[in-house]
Amino acid sequence: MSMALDIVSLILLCAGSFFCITAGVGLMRMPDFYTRAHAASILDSMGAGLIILGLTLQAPSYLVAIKLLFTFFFLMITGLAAIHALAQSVNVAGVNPKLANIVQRLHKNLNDGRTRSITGAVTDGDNSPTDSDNNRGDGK
Amino acid sequence: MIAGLFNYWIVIVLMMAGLYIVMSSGHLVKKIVGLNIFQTAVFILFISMGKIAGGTAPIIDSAITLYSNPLTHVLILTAIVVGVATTALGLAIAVRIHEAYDTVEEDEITAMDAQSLHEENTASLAAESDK
Amino acid sequence: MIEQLPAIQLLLTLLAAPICSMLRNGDHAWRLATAATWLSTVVAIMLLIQVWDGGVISYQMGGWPPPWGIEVRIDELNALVLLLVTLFGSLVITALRESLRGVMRHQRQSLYYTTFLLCFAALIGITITADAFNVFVFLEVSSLSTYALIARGRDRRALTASFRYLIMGTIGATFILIAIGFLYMVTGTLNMQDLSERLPAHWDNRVIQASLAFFTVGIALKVAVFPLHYWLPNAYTYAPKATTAFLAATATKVSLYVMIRFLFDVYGIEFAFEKMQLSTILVPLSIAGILIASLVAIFQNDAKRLLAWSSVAQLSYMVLGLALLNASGITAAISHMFNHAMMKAGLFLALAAMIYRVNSSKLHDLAGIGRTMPLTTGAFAVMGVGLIGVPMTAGFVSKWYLISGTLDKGWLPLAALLIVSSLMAVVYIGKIIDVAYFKPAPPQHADVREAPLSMLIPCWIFALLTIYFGLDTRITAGLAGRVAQSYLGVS
Amino acid sequence: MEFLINSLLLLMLVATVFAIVRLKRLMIGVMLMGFFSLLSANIFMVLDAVDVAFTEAAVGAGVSTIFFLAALAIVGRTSKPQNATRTFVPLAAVIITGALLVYASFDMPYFGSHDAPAHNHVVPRYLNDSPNEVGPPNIVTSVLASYRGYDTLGEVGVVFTAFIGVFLLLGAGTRKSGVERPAPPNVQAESMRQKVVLREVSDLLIAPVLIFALYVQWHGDFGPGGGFQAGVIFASGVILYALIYGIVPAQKVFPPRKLAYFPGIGFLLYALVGVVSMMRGGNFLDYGVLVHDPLHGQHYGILIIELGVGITVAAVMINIFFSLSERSL
Repeated sequence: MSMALDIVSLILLCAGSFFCITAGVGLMRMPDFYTRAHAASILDSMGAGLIILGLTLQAPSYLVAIKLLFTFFFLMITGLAAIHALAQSVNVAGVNPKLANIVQRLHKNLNDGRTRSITGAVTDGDNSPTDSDNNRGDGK
Repeated sequence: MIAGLFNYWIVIVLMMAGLYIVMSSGHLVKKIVGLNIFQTAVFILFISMGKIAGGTAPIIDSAITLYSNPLTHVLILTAIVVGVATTALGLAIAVRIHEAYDTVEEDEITAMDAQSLHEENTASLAAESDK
Repeated sequence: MIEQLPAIQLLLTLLAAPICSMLRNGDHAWRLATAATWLSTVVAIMLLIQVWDGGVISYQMGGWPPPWGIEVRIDELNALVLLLVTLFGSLVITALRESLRGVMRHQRQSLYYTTFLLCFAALIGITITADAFNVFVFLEVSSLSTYALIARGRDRRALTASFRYLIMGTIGATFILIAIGFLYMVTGTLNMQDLSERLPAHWDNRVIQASLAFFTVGIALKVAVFPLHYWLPNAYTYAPKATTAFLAATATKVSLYVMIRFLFDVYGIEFAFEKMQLSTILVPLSIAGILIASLVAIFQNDAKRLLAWSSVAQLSYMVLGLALLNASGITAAISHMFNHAMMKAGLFLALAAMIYRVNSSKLHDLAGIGRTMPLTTGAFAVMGVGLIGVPMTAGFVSKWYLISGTLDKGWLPLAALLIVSSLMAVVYIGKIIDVAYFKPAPPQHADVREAPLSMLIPCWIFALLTIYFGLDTRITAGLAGRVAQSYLGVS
Repeated sequence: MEFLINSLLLLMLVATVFAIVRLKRLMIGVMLMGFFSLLSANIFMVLDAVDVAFTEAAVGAGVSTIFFLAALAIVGRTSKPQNATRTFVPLAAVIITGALLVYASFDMPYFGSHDAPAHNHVVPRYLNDSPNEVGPPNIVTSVLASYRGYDTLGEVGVVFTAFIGVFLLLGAGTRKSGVERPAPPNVQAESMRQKVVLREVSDLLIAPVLIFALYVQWHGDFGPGGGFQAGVIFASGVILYALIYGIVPAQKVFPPRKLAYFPGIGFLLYALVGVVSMMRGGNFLDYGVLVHDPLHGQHYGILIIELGVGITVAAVMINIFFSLSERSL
């Protein structure tokens, strides 16, 4: 039994650590704010979450396990809500997602049936919030 | 020796960096940030001196025999609260300064103060010469 | 009852403060504040009588014996400081009512009195405690309330002065905290008595030496010893008028007391002055402070700022007295601490009464005020003469001891310098007196009346005390002399 | 292992501080300062100072960061580049002071050593006798509230003074109605939409936060916690509500006029325990005389003073937040 628990928690811990590293790499390498925020949210949800779950299986007593589960629960809520709020306010402030622009431009290109370079489109468009709203809508 | 004093040396670096921010920064709020860092570094100094290798948190448990020093913890609890009180008051004064001067850059404020002092002096010189 | 006096001394004002903050009516708040402070003065006198013959009162907070609990300890030195804080503080608070009326709304007034009470209580707390860390806690209470008091000044420069003081004061307090931490690191105790017993074994420990350095710098910031006096002139100039009187009388003096207590009692004279040679730093600094600050004072055209610079010079006298390290010098420092608190509080209060009427502290606005407000100006002149150090006034006593202290050391040039600095005091005080009596009043001040009685009476009490303590020196120089003897006799 | 974690955290602190020194953008500087506090809370945790870690996390990383942000909303987020004369003198002063400290450090007892004087003079009595003399298993609580209860009274005094000072300078409850600056319409619409998620989450969180504050308040005898931490956590629950729903609804729940009484009430509660013990023949703050059994007396005394601390701290923090954020409306 304890052997099985150890193995499960080992897997969880390793997976959690893997996600942490992934998130770190993502934070460094992603091109714009939104994708970086996505990477950071992986750190909160998958990274820390899996590690806490792994630790819960190793807890010496029920009290500690329950405390850890509480931590897991609140971390899930607060971390992701914080990332969401951050992304929303950045969006309200009028920052365009770079990738959304590319996708939108690709759509346009396909519809127009003409070929244009993708890189030229990235800086295109003004920064008004409504515009970014449209962009996002199209991007989906 | 390096292992024994490493903590203290890092704390010294932190303390001095905080003090440097206080003294070098011209922005009043950033000065308070520096003050906070300086104080927090001093807290780490105190807590470091209270640590006993292999000790645990000073909460009595029959299974444990070695506890870290509770007295430094008590002192620093007090000091943390003192720190936040100072921060709050400092920020309140900074906000009032912003309302009165419309800036929180120390250089600009000093210039404005020097200006008004100069005006007062010329005014009193004029008053002297009137008589 | 009598054995609870040390706690009552603190509690009177400490308990009055939160109650005062809940009062909506400023007049009620004033009544509560004056009652609490005057009762506190009575307690201080009772304590002084108890320790008059060299007795020591020890009181264990929470009933825990030192060094485990916090001890409150009252001997001759801090009984004198207690009298200083309570008596002069009460006089200023009594006079405060008129100067706040009409300036502040009622609720603000009660908050203002609350801040006063907190500062008052904290200064008492610093004075009576025998625990090094407790000094830091109450030092912060008094500092925070002082920042708030200064920032309420009418000029916007009060805000910058207060902010600057907050930054420097907090750095100073944190330095003191570091020093206390080092003391604890090496000795394992925080009680002053215990510290002084355990320290001699560690004199060669660099941590203790660094602790002394940090403490000296930290407390020098609070006392405003010469190169670290930067915050004081503006803070005193732009603080609300009567507040300056309170701060000048109490805050720096209590810091000076902490300096004496730590350097002489905790670190010990032999360590601080003989091993670490603190005098070689303090003497030149205080001489520079006396001369430069007096010189700057002469060229001021704002009476409040002039008196503030004079305070820097006078504080340097006290530090010089301490650094001389002989009986006369220490006597001079301690008695001047008391005398200067009295005279400066009175001067600032008289000035506050003048500002109350003419609405300015500029010298040219005070022209002719000796005729329109003769009684206030009379009190001002008496205390100004005291500050110069004319015989038959309190200022003379302490200067006399200071000069004989330098002569005991054989430092003739220094004695000459002190006389020169007294002449400078003649010049700057004379400047105000000259304007007040010999310049015609500007036409817009023709209808200026005498200050209200509630300000005038405290002013004259200060003036009469200046003369009284110039004639009867049992409480000031007598007590200070005994303290000095006990410090030098032991070492 | 502890040493390794500790050193790693310390190095992270150094990196953070240098980032703050170099930054011009204050907003980020303040966020990094919060991060600095959180990291140092971790260090306190590693160094066994659980109560301190708790307080630092709640006070340093939580409430004071919020105060900073509220102030920055008023004074602006960027600082001007400083001129060169400002860097040299401070640098010299800092290097001299640092050199003095390093010089002193060679005589310090080594980190973690058992025979350091700090652990062997006063502290043994706390560790050995406090369960029989005072009671609570958490020695930090018994030293804080009983052996050095007078210090803690002074500490509550500091908080109370800060409240009075901020109140005197900024005022509270003096906001005129209808001066709220209207946001541009599209931003407003967007922020309403954005708040849906935040509202749901905060609705879910506020109740547990307040309950947790009460738990910390009453559990301080047995584990880390006590009046300070509880007060700050309670205040942060209220501040969270004010941040999400706006300050006006929050002030409907906690009217500033009434709230302004509470710091004084908590402070009085603390001091009056001391007065009662004086009336019953003991010294000031000697809880042992409160009831017949000294140990019970200590227990009641600590509970009441911790309550006083909690009330004062919570009320002061909420008040200061209201005062600061009202100014930015």
